[in-house]
Amino acid sequence: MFYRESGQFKTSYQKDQQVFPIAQDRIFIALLLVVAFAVVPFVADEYWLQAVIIPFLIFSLAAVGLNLLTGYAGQVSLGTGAFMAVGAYATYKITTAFPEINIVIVFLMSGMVAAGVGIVFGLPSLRIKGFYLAVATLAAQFFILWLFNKVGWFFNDSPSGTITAPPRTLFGIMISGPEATAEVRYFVSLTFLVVFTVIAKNIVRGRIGRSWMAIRDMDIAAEIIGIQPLKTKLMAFAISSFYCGLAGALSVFAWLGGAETEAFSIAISFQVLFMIIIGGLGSIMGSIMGAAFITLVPIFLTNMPAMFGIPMATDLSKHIEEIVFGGLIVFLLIVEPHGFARLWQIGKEKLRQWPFPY
Amino acid sequence: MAQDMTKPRNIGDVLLNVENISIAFGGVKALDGVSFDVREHEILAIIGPNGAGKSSMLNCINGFYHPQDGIITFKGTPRQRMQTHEAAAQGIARTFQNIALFKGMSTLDNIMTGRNLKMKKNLLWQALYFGPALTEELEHRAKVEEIIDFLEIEAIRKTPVGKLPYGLQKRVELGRALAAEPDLLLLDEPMAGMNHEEKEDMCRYILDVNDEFGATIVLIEHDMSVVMDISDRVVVLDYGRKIAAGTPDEVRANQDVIDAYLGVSHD
Amino acid sequence: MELLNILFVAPFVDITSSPVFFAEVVIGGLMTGVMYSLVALGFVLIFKASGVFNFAQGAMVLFAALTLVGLMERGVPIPLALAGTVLVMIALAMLIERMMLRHLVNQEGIILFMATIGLNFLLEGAGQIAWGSNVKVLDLGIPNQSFEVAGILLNQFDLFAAAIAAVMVTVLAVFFQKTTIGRALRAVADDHQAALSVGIPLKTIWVIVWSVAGIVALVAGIMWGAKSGVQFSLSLIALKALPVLILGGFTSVPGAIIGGLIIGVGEKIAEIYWGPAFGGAIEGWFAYMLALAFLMFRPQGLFGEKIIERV
Amino acid sequence: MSDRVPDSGRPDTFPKLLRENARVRADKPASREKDYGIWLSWTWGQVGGEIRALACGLADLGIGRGDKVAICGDNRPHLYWSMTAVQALGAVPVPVYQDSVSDEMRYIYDHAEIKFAIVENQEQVDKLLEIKDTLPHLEHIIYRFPRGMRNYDQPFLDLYTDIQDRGRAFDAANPDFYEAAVDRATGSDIAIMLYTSGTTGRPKGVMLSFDNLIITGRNGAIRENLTEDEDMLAYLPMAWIGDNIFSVAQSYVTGFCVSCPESSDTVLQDLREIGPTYFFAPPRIYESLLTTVMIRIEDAAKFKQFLFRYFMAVAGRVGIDILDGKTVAVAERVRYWFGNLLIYAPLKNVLGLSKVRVGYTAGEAIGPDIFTFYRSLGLNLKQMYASTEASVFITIHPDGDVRPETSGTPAIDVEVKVEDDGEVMFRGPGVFQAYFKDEAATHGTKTDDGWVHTGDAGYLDSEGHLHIIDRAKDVGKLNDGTLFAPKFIENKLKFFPHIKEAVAFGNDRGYVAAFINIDLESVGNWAERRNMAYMGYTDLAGLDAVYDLISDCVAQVNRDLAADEKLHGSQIRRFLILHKELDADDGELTRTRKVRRSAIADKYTDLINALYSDTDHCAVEAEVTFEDGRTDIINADLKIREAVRIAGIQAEAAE
Amino acid sequence: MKFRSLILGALGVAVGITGIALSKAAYAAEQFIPMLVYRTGPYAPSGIPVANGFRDYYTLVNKRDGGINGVTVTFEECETKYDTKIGVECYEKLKGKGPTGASLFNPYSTGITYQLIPKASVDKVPILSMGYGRTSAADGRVFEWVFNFPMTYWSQASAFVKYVSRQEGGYDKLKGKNIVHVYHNSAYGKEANPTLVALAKRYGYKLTLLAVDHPGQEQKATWLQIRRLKPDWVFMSGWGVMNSVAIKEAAAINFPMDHFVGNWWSGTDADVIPAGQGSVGYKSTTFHSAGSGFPVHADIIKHVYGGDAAKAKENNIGEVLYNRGMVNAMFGIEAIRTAMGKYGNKSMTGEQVRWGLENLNVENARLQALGMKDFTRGVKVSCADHETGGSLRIQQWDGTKWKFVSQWLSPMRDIVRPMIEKDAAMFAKENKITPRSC
Repeated sequence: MFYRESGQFKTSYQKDQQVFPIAQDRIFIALLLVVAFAVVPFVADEYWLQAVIIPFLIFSLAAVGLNLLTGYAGQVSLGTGAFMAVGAYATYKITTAFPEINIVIVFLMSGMVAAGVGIVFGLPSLRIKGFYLAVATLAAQFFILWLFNKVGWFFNDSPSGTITAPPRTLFGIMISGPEATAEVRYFVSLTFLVVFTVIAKNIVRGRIGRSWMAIRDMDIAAEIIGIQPLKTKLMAFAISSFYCGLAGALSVFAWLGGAETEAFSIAISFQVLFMIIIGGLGSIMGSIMGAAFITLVPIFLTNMPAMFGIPMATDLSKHIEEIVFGGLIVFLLIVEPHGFARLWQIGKEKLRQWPFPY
Repeated sequence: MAQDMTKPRNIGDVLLNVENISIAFGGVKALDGVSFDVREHEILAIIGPNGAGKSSMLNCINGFYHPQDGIITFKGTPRQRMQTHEAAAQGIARTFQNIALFKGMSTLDNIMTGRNLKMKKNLLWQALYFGPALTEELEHRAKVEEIIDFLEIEAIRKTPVGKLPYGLQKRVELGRALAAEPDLLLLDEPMAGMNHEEKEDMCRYILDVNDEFGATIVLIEHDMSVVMDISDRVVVLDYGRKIAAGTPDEVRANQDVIDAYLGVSHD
Repeated sequence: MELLNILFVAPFVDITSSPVFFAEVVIGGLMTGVMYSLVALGFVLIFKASGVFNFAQGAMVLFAALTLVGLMERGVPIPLALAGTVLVMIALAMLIERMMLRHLVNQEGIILFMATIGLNFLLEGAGQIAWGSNVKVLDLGIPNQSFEVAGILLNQFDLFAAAIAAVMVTVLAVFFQKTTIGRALRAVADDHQAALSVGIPLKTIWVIVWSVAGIVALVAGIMWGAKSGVQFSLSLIALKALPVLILGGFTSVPGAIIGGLIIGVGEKIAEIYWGPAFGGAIEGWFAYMLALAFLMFRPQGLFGEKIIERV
Repeated sequence: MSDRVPDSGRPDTFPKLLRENARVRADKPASREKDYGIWLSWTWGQVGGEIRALACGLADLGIGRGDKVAICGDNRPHLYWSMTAVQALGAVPVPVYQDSVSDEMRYIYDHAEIKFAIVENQEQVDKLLEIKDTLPHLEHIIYRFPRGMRNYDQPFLDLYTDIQDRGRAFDAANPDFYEAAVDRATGSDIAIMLYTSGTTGRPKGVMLSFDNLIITGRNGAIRENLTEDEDMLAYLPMAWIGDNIFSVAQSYVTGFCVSCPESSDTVLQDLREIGPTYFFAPPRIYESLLTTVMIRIEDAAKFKQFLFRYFMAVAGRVGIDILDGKTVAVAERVRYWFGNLLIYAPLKNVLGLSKVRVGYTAGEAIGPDIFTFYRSLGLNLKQMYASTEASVFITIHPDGDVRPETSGTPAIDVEVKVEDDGEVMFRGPGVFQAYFKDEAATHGTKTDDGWVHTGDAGYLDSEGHLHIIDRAKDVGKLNDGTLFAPKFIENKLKFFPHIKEAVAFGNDRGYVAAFINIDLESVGNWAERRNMAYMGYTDLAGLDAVYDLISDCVAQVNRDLAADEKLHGSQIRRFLILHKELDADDGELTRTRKVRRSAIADKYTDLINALYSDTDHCAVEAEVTFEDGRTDIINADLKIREAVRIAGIQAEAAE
Repeated sequence: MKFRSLILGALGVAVGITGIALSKAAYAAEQFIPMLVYRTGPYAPSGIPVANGFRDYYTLVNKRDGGINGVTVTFEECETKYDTKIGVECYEKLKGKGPTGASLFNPYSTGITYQLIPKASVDKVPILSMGYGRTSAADGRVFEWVFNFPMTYWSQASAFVKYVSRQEGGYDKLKGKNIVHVYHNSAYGKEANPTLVALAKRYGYKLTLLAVDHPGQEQKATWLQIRRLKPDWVFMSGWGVMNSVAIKEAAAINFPMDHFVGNWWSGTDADVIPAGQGSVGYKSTTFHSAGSGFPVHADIIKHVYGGDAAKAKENNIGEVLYNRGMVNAMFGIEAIRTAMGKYGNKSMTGEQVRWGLENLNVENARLQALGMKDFTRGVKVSCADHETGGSLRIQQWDGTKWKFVSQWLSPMRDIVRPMIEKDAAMFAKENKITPRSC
């Protein structure tokens, strides 16, 4: 309906291969970014930023990362929580050991550490496939958390085994620690998300992304045209873990402010997996929409009775929330098993064809 | 097509030599001491009834199976074991009897994967999608577009291949193999399941590929009549053994071949 | 040197020095393994017949146990409560088929998996609304008494659980091997078309399988609930079944049993003899590592069907 | 008006205009072509170079002044360039319809004494090779696409780009040659020769000078305020005069860019991508677009259908007035604004027409419903009255005063008059020079003082708008003397989406009878919606329900005719639905898809006789060609229906 | 069935809500106290009585006393499922509610407490983590906004050792004794370890640490190890289902239950009931009484439940954790009362409540006035010491109820306090906090 594509033609492959070939989409995304950067921080209160939007951004980043691995490369992983933990603990270790290193660089270094760990736990993927691999990645999940829980070195021997984000600044602005304002942490998270979403999109639309998808769709054929399965899968594990590690680092430094291993439990691994399934496997945009659904809907449902002034016992409302949430998931899958990304695509196609049905 | 046939091909030296290849699965000999060679720029057909070992032969050539006995020499380098992706790197591409396309990807992306081996830019550049990576991507896109144009599949460029009809999928698969600019192209029953018209089209494409891309082609076909017209030489397998080899006319006249085909029902 | 000692020497010395205790460890492991198997069985049944990796199996365990205890608390005698719970589980299976599975025919495994996650939330919420979140005592009248045989301590309750599990497996084995429905179920695992030729509609098969899985969940719920009281945590025992599943194969009933026993024994031995070397609590990941190690040799699990690749 | 000499400073030939464009707007795109997935573009500067190279190459091959060069293929920039290249050498390009069968082709090649042919691809080469032996003049064939040509080793075959390479070498050796050749031509030289398809007899070669084309093109551009920023999609045959004016002359005059579609199958998609601002289409295209719109809307959700109907009603009320800048109530304007947001603009966008500033239609009458439909959407669609002999423009609808029933007012510098016998005549700068090698026909058409016979009957109304009724020679009389305008009736029938073609008979007969061709897509869809099973066209055409459907259409036409004072007596009495679609390949239509009345009358004598008897059916034997090329004889028993007729006066009273 | 509980649930809340609604009309001034609760999830059996204790005490204050010095207590529950992340969300949601924002937070989860500690000082909301949370928060110089009186985990562990020494007949008897600490493998469970290790060094007992992973349904390996070790004492820092399973397993290996002591989070009714007779003799620490025989309980039944004792029973009255919630609520209310003493009888801000907490001095007389004489001990908080010198008792389950089996035991402050100060100093350094001087 809002698409006016007539007259938008591509005179070069570069233009044809743009992420958003349609001008209206580009405008929409640009507006979205303007709103995200220039409006949201001034409109949203601390609760919204701190408890709703920042976790959404961070989970989006993790979901993008997992989608690279699961949605694009076809390797189901339930080790997301662990890789996030690696990122978080690595950041903590590096920045407490070398406080002078710029925190952003520390984040990236931690992502690399997570990538390395991802490679190690990605090795079985050469032989193990499907749900078997998914469960096998749980070995990473449990082992890594056990390690962080058990070995004092990782949490600087603090008696309770928790890590706390020390105050760090970027360009003289406090971006972590209790003094960092929600707005700043929001900016940090958002910037990371935007930058790495763009990077993810770039990767998946290039050679590497295609080899991932080839491995996903038919590994034998992929190998026969010269794609090395091990290298490709490990690359996917590495990059995916990098993203998860980054998300983990942000979740401690930009969101929670501190964490114990429980914060990266298997529940998180599952949650991120839900996000990408609901959002749409093999879609960057879908990852973000899925993250929005999984993080925002429960909060919305929790606050709903109060919004409508319906008095309800806390536990009852939580149970109803669970039922509604579960029902929504089933409903969505029945309506569109391929997630929001596909719904979005269909909706967009409808708008493009409007008023025609096809 | 008649015109194409009259032209003598510019056939060169031996490109691939298969010597005494044997492979067995669980005691059943799929291939038993098969030898033949393939020369540059020629079209060699391997024919035979079902279960004759044709696909196993291709699988051996491109490294998917490891023959228990025998040596394969490609471009003068003998080998016994190799991974399929190494074979691809040496310049062997193939299509499959049961289409093995990447169903979730578009036609364009499928063919682009065929050029993976030729793309070298590292992750960092890819992540930026800028500079050399972009240039590389666009260069290869242009090459792929030539193949798309060649195979006349412009209209389905951005369609996910899973949604395409069978005949088109076969063409896309050929395109993907071509994109690798292979020295040796293995076609596993390229015309299986096609109607007469589609078969003719496919024959034309195969001849054109041979002609315009200069690729050496080894193709498998179950139905001998189709390939006789387009092959330079034919190797006939039956129960894993080579029973005849030669020009189409020679093979057609061979009594063993006639027996094999008469004796074995086409199921 | 020290490390090598605690890893490769001390544990074995330890084992040989006290064979009776080692026997206790093994028996303890077997008992635990049986309990794991009970949970894993439910997964296997459903995966085998409908290709669904049922994330909600844990929630079903909770739901079944809650229903049983809820009925008992309201004064329903045990046999009636059991029967009632079985009926509830069958009704649940029908509901799941009608509301969910029917609409998701032919979807990919991961989509069905996700749908069962939705189901998991639904069941957790509904179960707790209906029966509350407080811990409930489930007294089966089996004394938690222990006695020694040849110096080996045995627990009555554990033995009882093992017996129940054995009965369950036998019943299921007979069910799959000897009954028409059972054969149809096996057929459906291989090929949906083939199943239709047996003459039982796919939908009926699903209802049956989910019902049976529901009953298995009930048994698992009873056994675990008797140990810890019936409470929300029951839904978390599903996690314990996952390594059993990869080890035994998603599609094998005997695999679930053997896998459970191996995991049970393996993790106990590891925890008790090697745990101290690592600082303890290694059970959690050890089970997965063990399963992973097995998988490296048999990617389809111990009893899983062989994956044949061809082009 | 050949005596009007353009300002001496202005370039008066296409090669000279090209030179100017390459200088003034060197970096502006001049040509685009969808190929390899993208719109390859060439700037005026690049085009200048390409053409120069080709011209030099052709010169090297031996093309000289006065030589005729055939150009044949789909719309491709390279083929357009070859026209200019040929003109630069003083030779005359002769575009040939690319779908001509070899027989037609042989006639033109032979008649025009074609020496060189520049063709698109293997297909065209093959066609020429087939007849090459019978064409003594044809020396050389140049092809654009090498695909499949690898094994053609005939010495007279050359690849287009090879010729260009050769030309570049030639140019380097003779750097002054090209400019000198360009300078040598003047506006009065013959620029192009177009063979008119002609509804009767053999095609005639219409010779047009540079002045004809350039002045007419410029006048048209002035009238419509065309600028260098227009976008135009060239998809109509290059051998048709319209394409030469719209895609060549006006592009050269104003400097706008011409885009060529990927293939004839993708025109609609390419149209959507390019989004032309200046657009021409014959009525049948507007018609088929409208038909698809209606069919697709039928499949839309109820709500969308409601929106569509509601806002189309709004547009019907005020759309045209808004387009014409008349005063409209604010409430209606608001409604129209919403309608534009929700329906009109998306609709135009989907059709690829959202950027169209000027849309033309001509060739035959367009249904008033169709015409007003587009105009009410805000699309500035205009009819014009055109002919090859006039270099297109005779009359055009003026902005702000568009009347569907007329053909508009005369174009700039064009005079129009109506002879006493009702024939329309014109005179202007675009009037052709002569028919090639046909003095007699030239004189029969063009008077000595420059007036040209159109062969159409019509009249000018008091405000100077031209009304065209029919071909002058086709207008006849029924036995009772009632005026009978077959085309008028046929057009009225064809305005129904279910009717694709119609042929009316009645001259010197007792009453009017008609053949009907149903529209397979539209009627097929209608039938599917009613769960009616049918196998192919013939089967569908024979269904009683379809006859009922068509019968209603005929009755409606009769109702319209009844309202006309002169024509109320020529209502259709009997009709039948033909068992096959009329086809140009069978000689029933011209290449421009006009009905060949006499050919049809000859071919279907039995059917006509049956229409004028009292039988209600008629057996027919016909050869049908199946998709795979096989042919078969089918026997059909066609039904004949009596049509509902309305008495003239009653009808008026009723309305 | 579902329907019935729906209505019951709605009714249950209606009691609280209408109370608030009415008082809103009657009183202008309100004191908002947020409640982070977990009535669902794996820890609900523990969370429900705690939440009910809080709720009933606040309601009692409103109904019986007409609020705190006339200022109505308003409260809102936020369900955390014992999940740290949801807890943080709840904190953010509730911290700004009420006319003066949240008075104080009782996170009731060590994990959540850790998250909130850094935020509290920024948001100026005090945290009262009564007997849980970060032990070193007892150092008020560094943790200005956090209070964990009457006692910390470390103090508790030292008091446990003291108890063992008393049972064994003196500290010297500890030498060579075998003590096992079975702990929940989380931040919470590990808290006692450093103290137990330090004391093992001092007294020479042999300490074995056995971790149990969340949720703790399967502890066979742990108890097999204990069976082999045959320890003299087992101390447990468990939570949720882990407790009842542990008790059951202990019974299964015939471990003497009276030598099995849980910490104060491992000694509630929900822990012992599922184990049935096997749990008789099991001990745990506590810092308040169990049972509903105190005047304050009578008041609650009277004012909150309208005399319906059965209904009160349904709402866990008298259960260990109910009583703990009540005690906790009482300390919070008294802190606000203390603050009002300085700032006037109106809605207190977080900062004012913090002052109230820091200057809280609940003496036995006050407890008696509140109907809690001998129910718990008074506290006196100071600027430097947010733990106060609280003490604990050991209670034992007799199959139907908890009974005290020891006198009040004070912790070994000499050992614990330096450890606290050391850890606090480290935290201050890491987070660039300059400790206050007190």
